[in-house]
Amino acid sequence: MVTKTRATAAEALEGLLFDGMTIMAGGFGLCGIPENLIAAIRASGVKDLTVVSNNCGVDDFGLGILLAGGQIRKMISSYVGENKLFEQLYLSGDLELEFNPQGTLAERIRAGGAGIPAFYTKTGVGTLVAEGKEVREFDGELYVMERGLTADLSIVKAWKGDAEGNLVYRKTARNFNPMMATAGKVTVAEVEELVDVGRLDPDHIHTPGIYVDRILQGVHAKRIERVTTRPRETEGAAAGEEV
Amino acid sequence: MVTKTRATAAEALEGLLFDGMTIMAGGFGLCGIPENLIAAIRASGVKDLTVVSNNCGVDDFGLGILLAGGQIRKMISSYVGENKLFEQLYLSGDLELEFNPQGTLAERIRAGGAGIPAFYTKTGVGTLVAEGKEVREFDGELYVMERGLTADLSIVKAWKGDAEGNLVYRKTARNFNPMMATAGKVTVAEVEELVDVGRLDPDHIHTPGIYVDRILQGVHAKRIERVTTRPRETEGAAAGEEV
Amino acid sequence: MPWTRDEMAARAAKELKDGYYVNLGIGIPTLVANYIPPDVRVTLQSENGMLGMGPFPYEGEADPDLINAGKQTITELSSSCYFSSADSFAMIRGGHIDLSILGAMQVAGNGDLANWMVPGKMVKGMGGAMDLVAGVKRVVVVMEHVEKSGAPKLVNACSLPLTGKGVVDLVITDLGVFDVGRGKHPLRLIELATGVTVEEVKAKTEAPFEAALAA
Amino acid sequence: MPWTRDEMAARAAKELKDGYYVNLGIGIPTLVANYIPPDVRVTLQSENGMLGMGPFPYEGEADPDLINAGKQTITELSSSCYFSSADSFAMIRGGHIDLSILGAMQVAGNGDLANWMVPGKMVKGMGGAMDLVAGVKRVVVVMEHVEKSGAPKLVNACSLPLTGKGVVDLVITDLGVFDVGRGKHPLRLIELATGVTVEEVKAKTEAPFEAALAA
Repeated sequence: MVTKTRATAAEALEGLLFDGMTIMAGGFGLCGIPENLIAAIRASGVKDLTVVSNNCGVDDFGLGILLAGGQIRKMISSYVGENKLFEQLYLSGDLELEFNPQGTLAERIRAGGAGIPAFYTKTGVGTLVAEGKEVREFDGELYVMERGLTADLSIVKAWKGDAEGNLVYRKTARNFNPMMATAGKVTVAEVEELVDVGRLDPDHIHTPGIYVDRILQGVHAKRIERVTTRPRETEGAAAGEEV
Repeated sequence: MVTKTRATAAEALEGLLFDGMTIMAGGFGLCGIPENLIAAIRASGVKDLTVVSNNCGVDDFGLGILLAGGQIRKMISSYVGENKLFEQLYLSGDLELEFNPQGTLAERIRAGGAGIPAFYTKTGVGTLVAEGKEVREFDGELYVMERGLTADLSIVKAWKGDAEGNLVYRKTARNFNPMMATAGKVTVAEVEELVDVGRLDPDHIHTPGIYVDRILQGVHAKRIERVTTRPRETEGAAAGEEV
Repeated sequence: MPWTRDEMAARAAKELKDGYYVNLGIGIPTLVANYIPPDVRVTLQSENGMLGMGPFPYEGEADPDLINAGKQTITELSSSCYFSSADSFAMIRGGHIDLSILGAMQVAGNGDLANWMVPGKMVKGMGGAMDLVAGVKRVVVVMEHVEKSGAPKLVNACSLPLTGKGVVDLVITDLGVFDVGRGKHPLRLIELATGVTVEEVKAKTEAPFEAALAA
Repeated sequence: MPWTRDEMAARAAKELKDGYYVNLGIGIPTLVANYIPPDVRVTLQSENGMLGMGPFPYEGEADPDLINAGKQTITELSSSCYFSSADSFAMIRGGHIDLSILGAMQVAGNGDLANWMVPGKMVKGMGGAMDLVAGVKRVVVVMEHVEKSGAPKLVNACSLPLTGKGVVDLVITDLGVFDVGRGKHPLRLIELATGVTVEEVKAKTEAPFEAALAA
């Protein structure tokens, strides 16, 4: 019978990687990124990748390690401000970059997974983002047409998952993972804990198992990009200073 | 301070109803319908309604009671086969009817709530559904353009909710409720149990409170349309006979 | 002898492959669940918002919050999950369901399907049928070969309003099995019910077809 | 005397109304959370997928799975809920957020906003800014009145690439408050920081404006 579980990230990616492919990677900043699968892609040496991800990690973690490996040809992102190597590669012409507004990126991915080839949004009308795209009036307002987006492979990270591929995310680590899971021709998920089928509440599953082709339990460093805290003595302060 | 909770369905609808308005009502068949709010709309006598709902209840329950009250001018639905009064009113010209494929209806409502005025889908290409609509080719396939759908009022039913308006649905009673909650200019929710804020797991909330303007705890008959069971002696049968 | 409803369902069950996600329509397609081979694991989708549909409940255990798309009470499995109608049809429209088995009023040799409306009669609505035939990877129709009146249902061109254009992959009737291939090749008769002849099928079929039976 | 960053944040907080759902940008807008009046209850949205954002965590209690859109660690409240990026921007694009307070590089009298890109410099990306200004019901900009170079930021027409066209409702600078009204009426100066004169503002503002100060 078909089995979705794999022992390692390398096994989970076996036979799926090829030069020039498009990969979607979940996460927002370093939060909720499939770090085990990214490391396995780094190790595979696959190259000329188009990577769809809201950000591109930091210099030595997350998708940044694929940049360092010279494996990424093009990024489709909304914000890449945290990465110095990115800047160098972009300015030297070694890296292509397509910016999408964050909500447009999220919706393009959702549309791709949902069989919607195109939709209209107000976001970006009258800006660089709308250049070369159809702009159309509905009920007196202008909207720009955006296309659905799919990938050869989606790699996502969840908190818990089961052998059916059912996934549950935790807090803001959900972010782009659920849509990306739907938009990959193949989707591989890594989870912090692989639980027995039946342990996840059926009302609580964020990503139905149908979207997940392979799943592995990983080991997660879960590095924090900007630890921001408030001192204990000023209890009740609504916003603090960065430490 | 703003309070969302109301003691009764009538109070929850106070000031919101007017003749000729459009109302979205959650539910699939009789499963997950806002029965308390429907009864209050019946009692209000509001008329000339356009009702967006996948089905139209049965003759004496669910939206069927608004038909019986002569309050519905037009239905936007995907299937209305369970209702004899519906058939009479339709054939006599007293009721307008717009059929949408179920998935197109669901997506139109989701789009309406998400600020998407139009999208493209393969569903209905080459059928009556596509007549009068833009048909367009993307990547060699034909798609029909469908419009987002909103309402003056959405009435939805959830299992549990809190004073913030956060909602959790149960099993297949979720159906159209989450999208409709997003697509009403005003949304009123009825729940089986109104729980203290903080009792719902933040990762488990299906409808964020931002979408719910008013909420009440109702009493629910939860009538079953087609009780279908299997006898205990034939354990292991995958499908049974209707009783 | 023509196949019974259960024999047709059993034949349709052979289209199921291990690991498939499947949506079964109302009527004979529902019976297919009874014939899933033991070495094949399929997950049933119900378009009202469920993956992993279980059998009907035991008497007295029906849950009003748990129904299938035919509005019958059902049960969940340990592997089940629930989602909204928008998410359900995103799954269907997005091509994530492997197989849909459904009934039909007419199928044409070009793969057109009509199964939702008879003009002049009260129309109940298409429900999710148009979305299913547009979105699911493989569409198998199970139907009686002819109407009660004797009129053929495998036709040159559908006279009834369409559910989808060029969407049918395979048709299973009580007389045999036809490879329709979404109309990309000529209609082919690929199996016959025991004792049924090609001539009998020809007499009851409006659409021209090639007999391409296994030797 | 011009307003301090905190005074600007406190002025911006007066735009908050009881029951509002609010998205706060990075920088001075983040400080607004410190000045929410006690009789006003607002819910903060973070576009990476959260409603009901709480304060920064105590030292040692940061959770890597819980960050805001500025990637800072935060906490949850008893009323919080989480959702995906698609659902978050459906909320924003669909007009469900009452107020967005954000920074700007330039605002024009016609309501145009530029805050994401300086050509020739490395561009970091627009993140969610274009979606926020396109979708949120009311957009309030909080910014220094002039650049460090002294160049005005309230301009006739934005020279920088736009984030949105005709999207700004109100601008709060260190010198005063301007009613922009999405460019549907002429730009109006409606408040002045204590000790600041209309003449001083005129000298530092490229866009023409009417003084419409309360008596």
